[in-house]
Amino acid sequence: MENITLQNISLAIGILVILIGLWGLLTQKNLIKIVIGFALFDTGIHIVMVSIGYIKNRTAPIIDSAVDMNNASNLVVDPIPQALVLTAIVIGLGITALMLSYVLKMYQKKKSLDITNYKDLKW
Amino acid sequence: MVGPIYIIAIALGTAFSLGFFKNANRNISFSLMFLAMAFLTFISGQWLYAFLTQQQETIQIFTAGFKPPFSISLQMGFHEAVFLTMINSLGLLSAIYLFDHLREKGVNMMMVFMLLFMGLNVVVMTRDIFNLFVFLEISSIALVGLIILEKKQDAISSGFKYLIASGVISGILLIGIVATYYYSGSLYINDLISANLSLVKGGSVAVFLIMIAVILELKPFPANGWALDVYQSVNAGIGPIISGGIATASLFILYKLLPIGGDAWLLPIGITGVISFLGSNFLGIKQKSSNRILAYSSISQVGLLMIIMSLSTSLGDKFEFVFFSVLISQYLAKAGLFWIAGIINKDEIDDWNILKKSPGLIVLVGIFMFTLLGLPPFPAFYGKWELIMNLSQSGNFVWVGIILLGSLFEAIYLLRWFGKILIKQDNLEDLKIKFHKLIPVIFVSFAILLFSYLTAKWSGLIGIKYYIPFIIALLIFAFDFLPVFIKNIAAISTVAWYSYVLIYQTYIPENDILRIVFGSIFLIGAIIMLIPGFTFKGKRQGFYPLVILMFSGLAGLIEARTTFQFFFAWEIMTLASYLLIIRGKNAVKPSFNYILFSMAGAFTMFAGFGLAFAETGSISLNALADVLVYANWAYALIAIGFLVKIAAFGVHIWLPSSYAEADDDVTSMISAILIKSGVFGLIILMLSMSLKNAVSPNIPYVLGWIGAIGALIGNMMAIYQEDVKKLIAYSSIGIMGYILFALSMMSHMGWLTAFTYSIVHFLYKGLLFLAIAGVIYRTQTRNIYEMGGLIKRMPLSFISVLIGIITLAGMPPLAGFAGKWMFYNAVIMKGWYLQGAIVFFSGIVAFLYCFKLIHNIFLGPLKDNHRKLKEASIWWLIPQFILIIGIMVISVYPKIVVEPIGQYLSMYFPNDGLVWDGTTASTRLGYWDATKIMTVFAGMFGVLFIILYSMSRKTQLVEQFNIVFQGERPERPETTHYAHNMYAPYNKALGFLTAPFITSAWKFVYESIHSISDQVRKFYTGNGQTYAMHIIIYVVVFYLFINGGF
Amino acid sequence: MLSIILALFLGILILVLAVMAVQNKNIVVAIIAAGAVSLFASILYLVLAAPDVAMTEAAIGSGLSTIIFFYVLNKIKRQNG
Amino acid sequence: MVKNSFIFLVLIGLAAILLNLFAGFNGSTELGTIAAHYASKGIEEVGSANLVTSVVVSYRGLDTLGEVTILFLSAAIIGFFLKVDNTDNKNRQLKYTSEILNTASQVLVPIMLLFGAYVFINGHLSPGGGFQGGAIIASGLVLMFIAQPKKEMGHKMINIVESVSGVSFVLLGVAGILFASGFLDNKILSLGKFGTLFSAGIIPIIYILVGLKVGSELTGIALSLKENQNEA
Repeated sequence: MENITLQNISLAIGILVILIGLWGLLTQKNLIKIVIGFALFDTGIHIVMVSIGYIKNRTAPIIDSAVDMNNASNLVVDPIPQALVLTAIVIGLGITALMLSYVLKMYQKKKSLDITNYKDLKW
Repeated sequence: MVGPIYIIAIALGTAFSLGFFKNANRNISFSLMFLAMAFLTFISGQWLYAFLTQQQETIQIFTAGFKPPFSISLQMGFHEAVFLTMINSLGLLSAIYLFDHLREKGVNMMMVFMLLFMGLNVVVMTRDIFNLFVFLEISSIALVGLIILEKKQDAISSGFKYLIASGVISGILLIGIVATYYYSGSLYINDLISANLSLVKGGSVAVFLIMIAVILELKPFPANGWALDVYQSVNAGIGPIISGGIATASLFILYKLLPIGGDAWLLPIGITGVISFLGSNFLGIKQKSSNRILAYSSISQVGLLMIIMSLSTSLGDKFEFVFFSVLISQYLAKAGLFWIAGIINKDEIDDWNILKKSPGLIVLVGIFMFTLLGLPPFPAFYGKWELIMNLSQSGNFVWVGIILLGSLFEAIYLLRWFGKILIKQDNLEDLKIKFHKLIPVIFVSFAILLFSYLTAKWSGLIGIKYYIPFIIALLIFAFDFLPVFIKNIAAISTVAWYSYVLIYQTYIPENDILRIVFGSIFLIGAIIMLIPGFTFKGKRQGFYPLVILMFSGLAGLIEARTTFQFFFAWEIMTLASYLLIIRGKNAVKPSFNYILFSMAGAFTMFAGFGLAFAETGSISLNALADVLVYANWAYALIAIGFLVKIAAFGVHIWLPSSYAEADDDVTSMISAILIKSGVFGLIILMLSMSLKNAVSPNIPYVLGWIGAIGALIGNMMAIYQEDVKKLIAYSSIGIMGYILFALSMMSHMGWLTAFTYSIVHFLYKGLLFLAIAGVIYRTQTRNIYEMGGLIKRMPLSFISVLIGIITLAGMPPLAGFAGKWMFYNAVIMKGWYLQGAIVFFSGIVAFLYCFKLIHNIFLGPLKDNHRKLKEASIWWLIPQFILIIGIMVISVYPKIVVEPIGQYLSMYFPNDGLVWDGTTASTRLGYWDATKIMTVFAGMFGVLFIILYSMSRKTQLVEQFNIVFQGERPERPETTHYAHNMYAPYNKALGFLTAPFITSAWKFVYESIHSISDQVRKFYTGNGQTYAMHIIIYVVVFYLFINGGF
Repeated sequence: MLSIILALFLGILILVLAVMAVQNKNIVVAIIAAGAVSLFASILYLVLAAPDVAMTEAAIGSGLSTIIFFYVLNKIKRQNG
Repeated sequence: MVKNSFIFLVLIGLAAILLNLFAGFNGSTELGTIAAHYASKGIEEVGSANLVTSVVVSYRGLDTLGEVTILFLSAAIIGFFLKVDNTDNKNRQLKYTSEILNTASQVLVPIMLLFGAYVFINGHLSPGGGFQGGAIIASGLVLMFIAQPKKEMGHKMINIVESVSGVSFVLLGVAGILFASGFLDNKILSLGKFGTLFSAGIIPIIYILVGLKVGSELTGIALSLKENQNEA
């Protein structure tokens, strides 16, 4: 029971979402679903990141009336992973949007959403 | 100085503000972007300058007003400055190159272009690992944008593959970064290095993820399919940005983060590099698309750089030298080739012969390719040398083998490509070259030349006098517009001056007979063989620089005191001779064989030198004598290099067609002179190594057999040739067999024979080729059966050939007999009777082709279309006379040559020498007096001549065509000619000896390599998903490899 | 303890939705499921004391990116028809 | 099927690696030195109540600059990629959405825009900030496009907002070098009274710029993808 802590659970969720996302990325033939898989992969990483910064029984890293300013370092969770996640989420959106625009353009050229039809170059 | 932080400010500010200009004149926005790129280059260049000249200290730049680890900091040190200067100047040049594309595509693409370089700059400078991640993402996203600069279908799908693959990689990197943060509490790279994360279990996995992601960013073989597709599909202007910008920055990331992994990571990175280097080069062999070849080559070079990086500790203070010489030459040359590919705008390398119309570009392509191959005098040569020496010294012989093998594969595809450029083809389209695309190409070629000079200076391996030939060659190249006549005079006088300095001023005073003999063959021979050049009309562009380089390489062999200098000169000579041969009309394929064999031979020689260095720790040629433990291997490996050059049996197949297809005067040069470089090398090698007991006597024994068989097969092949140049070429193989055999006897007489043969072969082979060339020049054919009766039209040539073949056949009274006489003495003394018998038999065979030469060309009825032929030009005849004089002098008075050589050899072989008494030379087996023989022969000849001359009045002229009585005109009239297929009957008896099984064997090897390469590359399925899969498999396998389990 | 149960509950939801997003043949359902994963992840972030991340994930992960997915899907469908 | 089971195996391998990665993971109990420094000195040094904000905008401000650059890049690439000439769009019959959505959007959009602005202006005091605010604004604008396709908000406007905010961000960073101790230094302005709107140096300004920039970039991306729908 000791191992079942909040951060362990969320970490496990994160890892599983990563794997599910990769599974989708690697097995689905539909371009849009591949992008979905990638988005899930990203989300999973974000969950892992946030769980790493969590500290049991602490509050959000915002110094307000509930948090004593002088003892803040013993009261709040780690702000750094959260800051990193913020950045990562936005980057992830940028990449997802780019992927989707590629999908759109690929579809316009070949009228197919099946990735196996896009082996234009090989070897 | 302008602070490095302004790089970010300027680049971002410009990119953001370009948004204001979306509807404005695109020239304005382009100028803004260009100015910004120029400023970036200026900032980094200025720092580099400060580091180089002013002992500038490495500085840290803090952002946000806090010190690290609390805030993100950047670092500007010497290495950063080098990398940034490389990246930014590439950006500037790329901007010039892509001028029309960027202008046409508009502001968005300009922003993307700028941001790519901005990202790379920060990636290089930052000391914060997450910041590195963010800016790496910027660069890769920007690249995704540039991929679709042209919205082609294949570019779009390869862009998607790239997105998926780089998405997966950056995901892995991100997990690694966060986990590293968890285990160390910091994102500051210096903290991570000192945190010793590898000690914690999870920490080591975190480090693993970071390192593997960085390695994957380098596109290691085989998890790199997406990158190859991108390379192939993008606009050629983007290629350099990937290989010279992104890959360079990624290498720097590896360099920067390597300390986090610690020394434990050196070996895995080295192995990754080895696999990439060998694998990519291997798969490159089968490629036909120029961009894809460049992609494979880029990846292989990155692999090589990874190897170098993994050796950073053992390379010690040589590391920077090796790393940067390879990195920068690859960076410059690759950019140049990509840009030229863009100018040509043809994907298939078969279409590259469009360049035929722009010889200037061909020269540039050559410079770039030879730079990539690490041939001298280009920078990577020095780096590779140090690398191989170091690897050998640390006992990594397998790695040496792999690197050399990989380099050979690379040579195969790059040189085959180079050959394709030179293939002649009619009605080629015109090449439209936009001026702005040419600027960067020319710029990098100058940068290569400058950097070559700097590396040579930095290396300290060669002295200033090694630059002189290059300067002369460049000078001649600069004055290439002058007519042949002037350039020929210049070339002759240069060589004459040099031989005066070298032989007369240096070696004659030192009485160094070996070097006097070979120096004279090389340089005085050069003067003689250059004389026919006067017959050529026009400009003969590019010929003279190459000739100068070839002879300087030969002279360099004579002068070399270290293995490095020797190898340097060897490669220069090989490269220049390759380029001379390839100038011939149909010489592309033969010259490819030549260079391929030569390079393979050079690489084994290289490995041999490495072995020697591993044992003695010295690169002095004299130190070869101290090699004991590795003696057999080193000896054999080095010898292979020389055997290739003398076309010893087994590696001879390059020779006949190369000789045949080269220009006529080039053939004389290579056959009479160049081939002796191998003999010289063997002598040097044997003098220092064979005489010690460390080398097993079996090796010379085997060499003796190779020589004997070579003599037989060469002569056998010669008799069946219809092509007169091939005939003489095969006879060269035979003679080289004699020489090899003689040398391998390791006795006084054997060596005396070899020396004498070398001189005599030089004389008569030059004579024969010159005379025949004169004939070919007049008759316009090389087929023997199309000649005949030329004695009437070309009597002087006839005399030359007559003297030539008498000497060749070793008949008294001419000098060839001296050689033969000594030869048999040597064989009998050594007791190699069986081999001796083979060689003796092959001597008889030689009579057959000698007869064929003189009879079928000069005797018999004159061909109808040859009735008006003139004697060969005076410029062909003058050198022949000189050579005849040489033959005569040696024939009459061999003592002047043989005695000093004998004295010299007595230092090494004190026993069983010739004893001279007046003009009589004797051994314990017999004696011989050339002068007397000559007198007697001259007397007999005089008598015979008078008799024959007096009878000649009575000869009856035969009607020319009365020999044919058939009623029908034969399908191929030449087959009825008696000279056609002359020795076919012998073929029935001895045909098995001339079956082309050596050729078939090599062909089999070559084709197997190709088909394996073709099969292996099939795992690049072209499916982006599979590529992503490769990445994950790579990660898992790598993990298993490192940890031996989960 | 309550937060652990909540997290477990969210976790199951997230995983089920994730599998749905990957495996469901209907792309519309898949996109919605993926958006829902983000939405529940943002609740998880709240539990993990990360309100900033939660807001971002909700706005970007489940909001905007779902919209973008639908834009693209819509466009593809229209081209098809 | 064989292929999928192989993929499954490989993913199991990856899972094993990730398990090893967190083998000893049981959650932190203490902040690391750097995080502790942020928690205890952050207010003094940066003056923002929201520690995430002080990390994002100040301590790791360069990351944020990079991040808006990424969005900027994506927007530029997508804009270029999906660019179509709108000539035949003019004649196209625009499809009107339902009355309810239309009315709702008229109410909702201003509220969302306001809320977004609120979120980024208060980023240093409460949860939220430039990204979140920007995303909310973008969502609002996108909602507006859905409801009223006719109400075109030109790329031009977006571009200008994007550029102005981006250039100002960089200029503020440079001002840090000139007037304080480094690029993106927060202390160009005084930190003010802790906990008030006008405090924490330039954080509010930067967050406004980030909000505008992210908002315009996201809108730009959405707009590009949407406009492309009109392509025949």
